[in-house]
Amino acid sequence: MRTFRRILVANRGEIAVRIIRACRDLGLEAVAVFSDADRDALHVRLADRAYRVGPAPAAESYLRIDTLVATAREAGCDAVHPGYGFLAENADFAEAVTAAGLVFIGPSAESIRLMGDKTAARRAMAAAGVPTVPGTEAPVADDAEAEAAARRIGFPLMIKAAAGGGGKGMRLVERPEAFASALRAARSEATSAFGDGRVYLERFIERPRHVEIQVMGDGRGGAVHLFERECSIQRRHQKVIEESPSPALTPAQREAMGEVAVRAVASLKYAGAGTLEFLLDQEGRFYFLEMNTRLQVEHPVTEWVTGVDLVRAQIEVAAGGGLPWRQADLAQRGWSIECRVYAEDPAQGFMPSPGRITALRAPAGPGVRDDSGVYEGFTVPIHYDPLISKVSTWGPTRDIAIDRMRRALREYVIGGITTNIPFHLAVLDEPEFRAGRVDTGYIARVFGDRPAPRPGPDADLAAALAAAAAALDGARNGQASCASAAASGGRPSPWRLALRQARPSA
Amino acid sequence: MRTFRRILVANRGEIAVRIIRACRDLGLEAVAVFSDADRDALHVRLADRAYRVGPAPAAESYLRIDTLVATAREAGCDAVHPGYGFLAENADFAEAVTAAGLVFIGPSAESIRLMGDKTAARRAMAAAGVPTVPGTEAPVADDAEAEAAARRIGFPLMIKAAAGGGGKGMRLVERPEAFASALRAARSEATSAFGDGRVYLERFIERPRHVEIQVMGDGRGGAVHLFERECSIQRRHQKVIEESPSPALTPAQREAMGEVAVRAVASLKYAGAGTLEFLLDQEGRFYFLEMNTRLQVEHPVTEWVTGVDLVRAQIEVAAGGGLPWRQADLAQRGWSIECRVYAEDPAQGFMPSPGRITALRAPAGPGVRDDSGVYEGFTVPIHYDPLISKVSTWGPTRDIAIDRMRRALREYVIGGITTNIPFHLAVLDEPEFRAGRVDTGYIARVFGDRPAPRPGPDADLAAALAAAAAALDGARNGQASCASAAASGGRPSPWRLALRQARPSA
Amino acid sequence: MAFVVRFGGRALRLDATVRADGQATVRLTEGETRQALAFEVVRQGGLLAARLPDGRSVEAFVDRREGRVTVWLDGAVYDMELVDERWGARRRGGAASSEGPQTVRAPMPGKVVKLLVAVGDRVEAGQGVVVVEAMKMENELRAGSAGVVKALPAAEGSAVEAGAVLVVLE
Amino acid sequence: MAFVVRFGGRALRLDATVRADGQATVRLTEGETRQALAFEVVRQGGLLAARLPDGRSVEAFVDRREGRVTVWLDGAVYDMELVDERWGARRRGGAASSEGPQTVRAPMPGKVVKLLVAVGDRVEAGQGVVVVEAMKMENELRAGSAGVVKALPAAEGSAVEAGAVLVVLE
Repeated sequence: MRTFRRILVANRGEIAVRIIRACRDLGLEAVAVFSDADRDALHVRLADRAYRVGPAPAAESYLRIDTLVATAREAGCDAVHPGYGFLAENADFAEAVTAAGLVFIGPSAESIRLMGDKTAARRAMAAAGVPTVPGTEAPVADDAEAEAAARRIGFPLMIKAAAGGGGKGMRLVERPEAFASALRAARSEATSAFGDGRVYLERFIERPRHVEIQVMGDGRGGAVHLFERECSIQRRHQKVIEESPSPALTPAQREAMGEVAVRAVASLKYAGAGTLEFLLDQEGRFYFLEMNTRLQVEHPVTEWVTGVDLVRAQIEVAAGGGLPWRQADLAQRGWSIECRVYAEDPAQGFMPSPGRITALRAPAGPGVRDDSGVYEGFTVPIHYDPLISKVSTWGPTRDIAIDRMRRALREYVIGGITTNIPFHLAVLDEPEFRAGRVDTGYIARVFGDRPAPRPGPDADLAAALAAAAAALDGARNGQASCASAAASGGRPSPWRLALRQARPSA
Repeated sequence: MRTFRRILVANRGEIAVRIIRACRDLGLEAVAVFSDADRDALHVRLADRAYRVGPAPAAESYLRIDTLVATAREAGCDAVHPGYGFLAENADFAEAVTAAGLVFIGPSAESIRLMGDKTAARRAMAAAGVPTVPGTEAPVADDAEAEAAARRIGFPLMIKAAAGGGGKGMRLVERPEAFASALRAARSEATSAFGDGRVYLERFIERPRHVEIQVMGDGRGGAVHLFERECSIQRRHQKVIEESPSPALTPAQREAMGEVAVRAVASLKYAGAGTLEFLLDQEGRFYFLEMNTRLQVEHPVTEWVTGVDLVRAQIEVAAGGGLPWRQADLAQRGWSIECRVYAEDPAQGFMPSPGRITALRAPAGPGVRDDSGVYEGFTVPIHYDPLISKVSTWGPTRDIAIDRMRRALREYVIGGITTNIPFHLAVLDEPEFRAGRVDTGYIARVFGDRPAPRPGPDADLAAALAAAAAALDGARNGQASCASAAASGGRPSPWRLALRQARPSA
Repeated sequence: MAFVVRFGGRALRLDATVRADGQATVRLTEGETRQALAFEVVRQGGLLAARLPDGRSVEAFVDRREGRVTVWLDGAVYDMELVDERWGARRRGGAASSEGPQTVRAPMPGKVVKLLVAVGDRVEAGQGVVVVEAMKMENELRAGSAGVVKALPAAEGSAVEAGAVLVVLE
Repeated sequence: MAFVVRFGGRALRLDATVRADGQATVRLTEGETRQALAFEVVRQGGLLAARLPDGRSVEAFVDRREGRVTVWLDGAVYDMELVDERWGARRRGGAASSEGPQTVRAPMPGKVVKLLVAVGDRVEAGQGVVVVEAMKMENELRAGSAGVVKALPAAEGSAVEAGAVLVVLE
């Protein structure tokens, strides 16, 4: 087993902070990288060293393999942690890091490449005994083959154009009687849209849940799983709320999914942390979707219920220490939920809302964890993902974990930018969510694509407080402009601006 | 079982915040009380309602039973949580609350009274089969009785003057041969000092550990224990660092202590949370010291390792819901440690250092909990305990919990007041502490009574940063006094003050 | 210190005074209805803490940006349009007026993923017209008012700066 | 911008310039030894973040109170006496001069728990003279310099205000 001394964190924001904390826990030095937009970012401040890697656009900084590898060498690092996103699932990056004589904290370039090719990944997983969504892998040759395939796959099923996209040439078929005409319609639509009438068939999963299994492999065929996460609360395929355990799984299903995942990972001789994403249908059958060959955003819920530090384990496995646990060492305790706090405005179709954070108070106390990448005074840059923090809570039961999340989000004050915290609170209070009856269409079905804020119970009081704030600023303004500027931290008070603008028109 | 709707939190600071959070988790309204010194305190801000109870001195506010009970009634509360300190172990307060038709969240006034009388408490505990420090309860009548008692008690033992105090008339006797002359000397010294030569004898516990057992009773004879906390890191009988489990206990000792504690608590028909404090000698024998009939400051370490919410459980038991768990439901997982962050200066004999907090960044991330009672801009009042926050961490092992505490305390920025964080970091790095070889004399022995800060490795850099800070302030000052005042948040910059004062003398 | 806010179909005239000791009085007028709220208030940084006569203790964050006032209060957000009290007209920001050519602009730097309309199409107010990818997310921009698409200056796949005109309506 | 700090038996003259882009240069002079440190610096509230040429990234909190500069840096505290560079004399605060009557005062409101000396006793600098209870803790106050106890104005058990004289030495 090697001993690392210094690790380059090839990422930014909350996940860079998370990895820096794991390095500190291990007594390792953490080296941050930053673009021009992140000169004053929290991950730079918390790191032991920090190096500029380019201008604000990610393509010129956080995605520059050459610069990152050169920086890691210049800084005297032994290893590189890619986080998630950016280059985390880029096989070329893993290769370049290894070629430079450094350890890539993640799976081999081969594993990344295999799982990055979605068709090859599904084939490899199917070969390893992992269930996939039944369907024709290739386009069907003719009507007879199509009919036969349809009978084999079962209904409801989807007909999809091989050249397709945007829903054109796509048909949902609920019953066998409707198949022939739907096939004709899909082919004709595909031909006119793409000049290519070939279609393939796939089982249609109604109201599926997204349930994923966290795995960890030692690279030599040893592997364990760390149970599941339920990530069905999504908007446009973007996870918003995650939890562990899943309210949907029976112990038998959990064991079956875990076993299947471990078998597949072991057969791939996979190294490090990874996640097998599955669709779970209403009958409890599960189908492999894809494998993420990196740390997952939502890893804190797994850490809460298993007591495991996944980033520490990644580093230990990468150092050649083998898996830190046997399967029998791992157990779930209680329940954990995570809410991703984004700088975005749900009412504007979840439009990003970057800007300067003028006030910040993070939640704390029992059972609350805040993985934030920002601080008061920081400007959320326009160039990157608008995730500013992940709040996760734990409780002995799902209800208590959710109650603690409500408490934590009510404590969370983020001023100056719009966040999705009120939207999270609306979901937490919604009866179907509370009952755990969710699927990947939940947000779109229950809240629509531009959820307006719930009418609060205190509109008059809120208006009165706004008026009092204006009066306080006005009073200061009247006394002395110097004192007033000071009171709002050196920036002209927005209230005072409003008043100044009001005067000429008065 | 009753259902509470609104709870008065008869306390301030971090413990009031802790109780408010438990209320919120339960969907109950929390009513804060505040003295004039706490008008803007965090517990007032987080509560649903808040009432003034008097001027700054505790005797005129937080200790006013009449005002607190009247406030609870006026606010429409069903129950009162006393926290720790102030009136938490005042039987009259418990009686007054009950007499007003409200529920006191704690044991009966009888239990409080019994355990408040230390001699009666020891007698009751001994009767319930709890080991106490061997000794003569009453003064010994003559030399023969003394010799017989000494043989029974064993050596080393202490001879203590019955009228004593201040070490006069006190003798440590290591061996039987030395007993007779030591007895004569002690009697003579006691006679000349107090005019009363009577002495009693007590086993002397060398380098004892402070190990305590958390218990919870249902008030009807049912009780469970929640394992131990080791609190040997003390200065002048004030706990500073606590942990659970204790590094000293074997599973058999743990079980023995837990069983003894449960038996005693059950026999007293004790209701709610309590703690039996023990001395643990170097041979692993334990002796009852006293029982605290309230929530303990250091309860978070128990919550970390057991997954239990002790404040929630207190409220549930007080509501008549019985104990939320059977003994078999309770288990320890991993290790937790707590550091009490005080506004104090260890180098000045741990002198309190109240004042305005000009910068604050709390630690966060995996395995870290911060129970704070302050915020940036808050002035720590001079009237109360200088505890400003409790940082607790969890890890699968003691070493990982300690490593996380080091990381958390390095992240913790508290500006404007002096805190004991550097002292904590020195303890965490000290080899005997790391090895778990501690006793109640540890701090005095290893660090002395005025521990000077460790010389840091970066003195030149620190000085250079101070100079840069001065230059930055000076530059702002030179440009425009208005901008400069704004930059430091409206208060005149201390650097600028220094420069202004410097000029006349230049 | 008086102004008018509009939200949820209501228009509220607010008239506030705050004494030096933090005692605030706010008169709220809504049509014929008048009420007064009195409370103790203290400002700490961006946060406003208030205690009401019934003992209720609240914290609020009050933010004013682009003609709107946003009040965060106990986990709920109250978003109000700020209106000059004398003129009853929007001071600035808010929905654009319905005369002349209208534009839909990129709110931040990004990439045009998809144009949902073609030149000559008639669109309704609130109809999605273009999808822009920014900050790793796709965002559908909508027409502020009804009109006919006159021009689409940015092609699908092109990178655009903040403020770039994507759709011109008339 | 130059001044002198003293700590751990050292006296360091510091001369700093910070350019508008945050590039700082600090010259440190200690006796015959001179060195220069260059780094990038940014101030955010009370915190100072700096990046050194070797890539090292640090955060510091710099506080100046009562003639002392305290720098918190990576969990360690550096406490320095701030000395006027021209005069080499203490500007304010610090240990009192050794002439005339000395006093030991209550640092905050509290109660006198125990007097450790009697009038006429000779005490050494640093010797404990009185125990005061404040903020729920007992604190032993020490003599700033050697002398003879002239007066003990506050009796054991009495409540005292901040700044009250507890011991007079001569």
